[in-house]
Amino acid sequence: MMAPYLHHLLMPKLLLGAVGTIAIFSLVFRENKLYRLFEHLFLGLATGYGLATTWTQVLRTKWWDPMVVQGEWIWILVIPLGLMFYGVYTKKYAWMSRMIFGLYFGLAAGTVFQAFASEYVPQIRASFKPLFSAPPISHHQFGVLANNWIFLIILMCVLIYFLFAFEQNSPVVKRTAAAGRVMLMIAFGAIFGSTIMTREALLIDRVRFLLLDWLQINHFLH
Amino acid sequence: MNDTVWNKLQSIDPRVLYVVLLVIIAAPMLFPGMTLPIVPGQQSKDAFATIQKLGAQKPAKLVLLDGVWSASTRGESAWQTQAIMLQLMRLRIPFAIMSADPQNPQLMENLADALARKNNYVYGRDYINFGYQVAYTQTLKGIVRDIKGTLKTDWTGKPLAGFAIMANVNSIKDVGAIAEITPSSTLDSWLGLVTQIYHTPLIYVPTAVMAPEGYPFRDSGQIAGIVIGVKGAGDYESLMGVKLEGTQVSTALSLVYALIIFLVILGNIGYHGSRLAAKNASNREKAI
Amino acid sequence: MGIFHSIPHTNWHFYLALALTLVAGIAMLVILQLLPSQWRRPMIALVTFLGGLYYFAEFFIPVPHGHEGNFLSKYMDSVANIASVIGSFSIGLGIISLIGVHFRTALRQREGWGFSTVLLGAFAAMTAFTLLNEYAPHRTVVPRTGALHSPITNGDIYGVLFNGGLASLDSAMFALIGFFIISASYRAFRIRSVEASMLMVSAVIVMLGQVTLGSWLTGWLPRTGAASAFRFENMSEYILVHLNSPAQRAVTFGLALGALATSLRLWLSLERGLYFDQEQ
Amino acid sequence: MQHASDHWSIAILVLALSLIILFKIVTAQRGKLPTIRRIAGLNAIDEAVGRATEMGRPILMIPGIGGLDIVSLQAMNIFGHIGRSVAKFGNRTIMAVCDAILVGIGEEVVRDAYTSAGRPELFDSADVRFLSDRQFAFASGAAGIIEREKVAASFLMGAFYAEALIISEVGQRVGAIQVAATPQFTQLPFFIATCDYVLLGDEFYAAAAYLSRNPTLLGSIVGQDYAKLLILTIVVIGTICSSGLALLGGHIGPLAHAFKWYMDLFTS
Repeated sequence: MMAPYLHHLLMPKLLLGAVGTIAIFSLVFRENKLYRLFEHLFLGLATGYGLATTWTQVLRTKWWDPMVVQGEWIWILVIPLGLMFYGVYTKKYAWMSRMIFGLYFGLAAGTVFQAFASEYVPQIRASFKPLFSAPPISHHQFGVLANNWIFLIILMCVLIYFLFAFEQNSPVVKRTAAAGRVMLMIAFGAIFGSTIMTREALLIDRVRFLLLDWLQINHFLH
Repeated sequence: MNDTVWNKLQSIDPRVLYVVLLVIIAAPMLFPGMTLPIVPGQQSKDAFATIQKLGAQKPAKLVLLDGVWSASTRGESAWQTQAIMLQLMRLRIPFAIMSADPQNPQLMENLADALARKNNYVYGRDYINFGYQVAYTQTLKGIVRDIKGTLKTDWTGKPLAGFAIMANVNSIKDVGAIAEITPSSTLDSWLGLVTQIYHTPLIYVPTAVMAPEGYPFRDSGQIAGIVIGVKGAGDYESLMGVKLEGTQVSTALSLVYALIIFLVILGNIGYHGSRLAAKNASNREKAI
Repeated sequence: MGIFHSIPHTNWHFYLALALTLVAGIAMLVILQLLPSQWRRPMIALVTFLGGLYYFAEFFIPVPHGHEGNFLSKYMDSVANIASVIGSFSIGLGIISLIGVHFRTALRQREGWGFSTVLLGAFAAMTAFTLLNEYAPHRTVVPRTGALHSPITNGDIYGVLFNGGLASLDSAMFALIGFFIISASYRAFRIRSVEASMLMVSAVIVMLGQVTLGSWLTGWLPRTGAASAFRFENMSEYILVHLNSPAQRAVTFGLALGALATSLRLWLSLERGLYFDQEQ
Repeated sequence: MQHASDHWSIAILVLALSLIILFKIVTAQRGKLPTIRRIAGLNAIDEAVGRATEMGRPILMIPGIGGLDIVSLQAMNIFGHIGRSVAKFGNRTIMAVCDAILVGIGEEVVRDAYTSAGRPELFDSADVRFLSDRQFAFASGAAGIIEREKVAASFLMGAFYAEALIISEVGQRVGAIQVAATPQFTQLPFFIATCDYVLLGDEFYAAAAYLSRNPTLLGSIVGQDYAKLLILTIVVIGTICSSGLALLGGHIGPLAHAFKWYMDLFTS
């Protein structure tokens, strides 16, 4: 009876997962040797996986195969370019790494225009909400209009809070900005509250893994 | 002054809280019988009713379950998926699994297979798995017109045409409802590309965090119902009159929430108690 | 793909081309190094500008009628590919940084060298078996013996390392939030100021709107009519939809402009060497 | 929209906003130095750095877990300035990064900070650490550093996601003064709950300007403000138009057309 259970407990995949989970959880009580062990294991595994998948998912498919299999010889230029990164380690060649970093700064910056137009302008457009409506106004319509008013007011308060160039000393601006902060806090509270379930569900799932999948306590209970 | 009851109340050692939390979470697993009654929310009821309606018409149209979740949100998404699959099987509604995450097909298949054994559902006849779709947007655009042509094979690579379940399923017209089981914002593409065309009912099955994205569309009638997180799964089970993981986890969740609110109250009592105490102390000094 | 000239790799011209291009590339680096150093800053600025110019032009150059994009659009994927390929060469920086530190610690047996050794071992094993699982998943590592019912393959070991190790450590770490969110809310939700109270009140309402507990507390209220607004689920929905979104949108506008401004400053190198001050 | 020619009006708006910002930058560089309002969190930085020095414990900087993008670079930018005051105090800086390219940039930034403060000998490249590009592996490593180095202050600035609460709660436990700033709206609540000071929204982008008093950055902030006002104006006019349309009901006239025309300018 006991032997198969022991065998199950010691199955490498399960055992490693379970002990690892316990080790990580132990951090909430205090940093300890077991946590430290699995932290280092974790970092080692993650880096190794990252390195291997950089080859299998990026370099091999996007570089090596096109170059060697499809014969696009120009790709070899990537090597000297890639080498430039490593200038960072020497004073003499540091500027070369800055040059290649510069290229990436440029690439990162260049995409902003399209992103702004496609992501944010629609949100500007979506803020054109009617504040009035032709009578007769139904009960439902009234609610919609009221919400549109609230929408515009909150939007203004918060935007004004985020003005930096103008010292907020005129009482009106001060109050609006203060209101803006309060609105923000309400929003933050809402996000905090709505996140809890997902987070706790995950913790519950891990505890289930330990108690039911690994220890199989339910077998002992009935 | 620091060891007054007030200060104790507002500075409980976090480690104590963590132990209590673990106990509360473990309790429903140690005593599976112990479940709190569930009051299903309106959102879940709407979703449930939508599928019940499909079951009423014979032959029932295929329901498409689109899974975007991976192991990292299993704690919520798996139980939502299980609850919906169970309802479908009880109503003998055929369903297809489609995935927008490489891990997802296996996870959904495991759930489906486990339930299928108990409800004599047969793969290929009563349910099928389309597998992971890489070019997601193109796939959605494609299945609107031609499902078999777009997806070609099931997740094992067998041609769809060979499966009995696909006999009368050609375009999205032949799909009775779509359930979007997701931990991320994938709703817009379904609303934009698929459901609006033949007004296929869409059931939104998000993790609790993502639920708000659905509300505006529910009000505008573009979504038939929302099954919110693990609570939604619990609602669903109570509507079916069963008690599975969804109910168990919801129970644990209710307890955790109760704990948090209890702690918040304690903390505030302590905080204001100590302030009052301090005030009185200083007043007394003045009197002397 | 397919935008570059190609020579079948069976043809010796291919290898000649490779060699010559590589030499040319390295020569280019040498020349760059020989150039007068006062040219360096402008050169960096130029490269940065050119990097951004592609996307800028691709967006602003008009698309001829009946076309998907302008003449630059068809290179979008290639540019992204080249960028990610060159970028992935930088992984060495990360590896050198992490492995370097722990290698030294392990070598000189400094405090905690045992842990560093574990890290190095895990790194080596994971790299090896991820690749072996890619190229020879079914190759036997440990043959079948009395104790073993079946031989152990590369794939098996990879499975243990990935599922038992990486994946479960991932979700365990993720699950820590479940603990910390409790202590954080206990500490943060105090009625100290108007702001703190608002944070607390809306958080509690939204929480109660989510669980059965809340449905009990206000379940007795009517489903419809004015009073129904005070059911927790409705209050929570109202906060999330009508109070949260305008605040979030206002913040988004600010952030979008911040990103726009930062991009402009970077792209045009207006930030007088914030990152690269000490130009030698 | 993929290209400017899909909706010229929108592309022109983007250009206009860019020009406003550039114009303000140039005027500021020409010597007309603007002032900006105080940002609470940032006044705390010197206090935090000073206290860390007294305690003789290091300072931790984390530029988020994003890749090489505008947000991470902005974070590095801020750290460049904080680094300078750390170096002035002669204290130790640990930077933990989550992206290989950023290791190189981080090294540059921290080294520059020490060099420009005249203390190049204090820079140790082993203190700019790549932990992992994997979210939760990074979190575990960061938690480890915070606990073992008993950091006295930590600056969490950049793109943070779920790991935000893990890192900041551990920091709060070792009693570090924490200042956080992130564009991720959904993580701000957790920073607010755990950190001493939090920069909200685009205070993140204002930070560098505030710390450096660098004319280019200050000008940029002013430009951003005018751009915000422009957007606000557009929204207000848009609201008037849509209200007008609603009031007119189905009635079609030149006025209705004008309203529709304006609203369509921004419709993609």
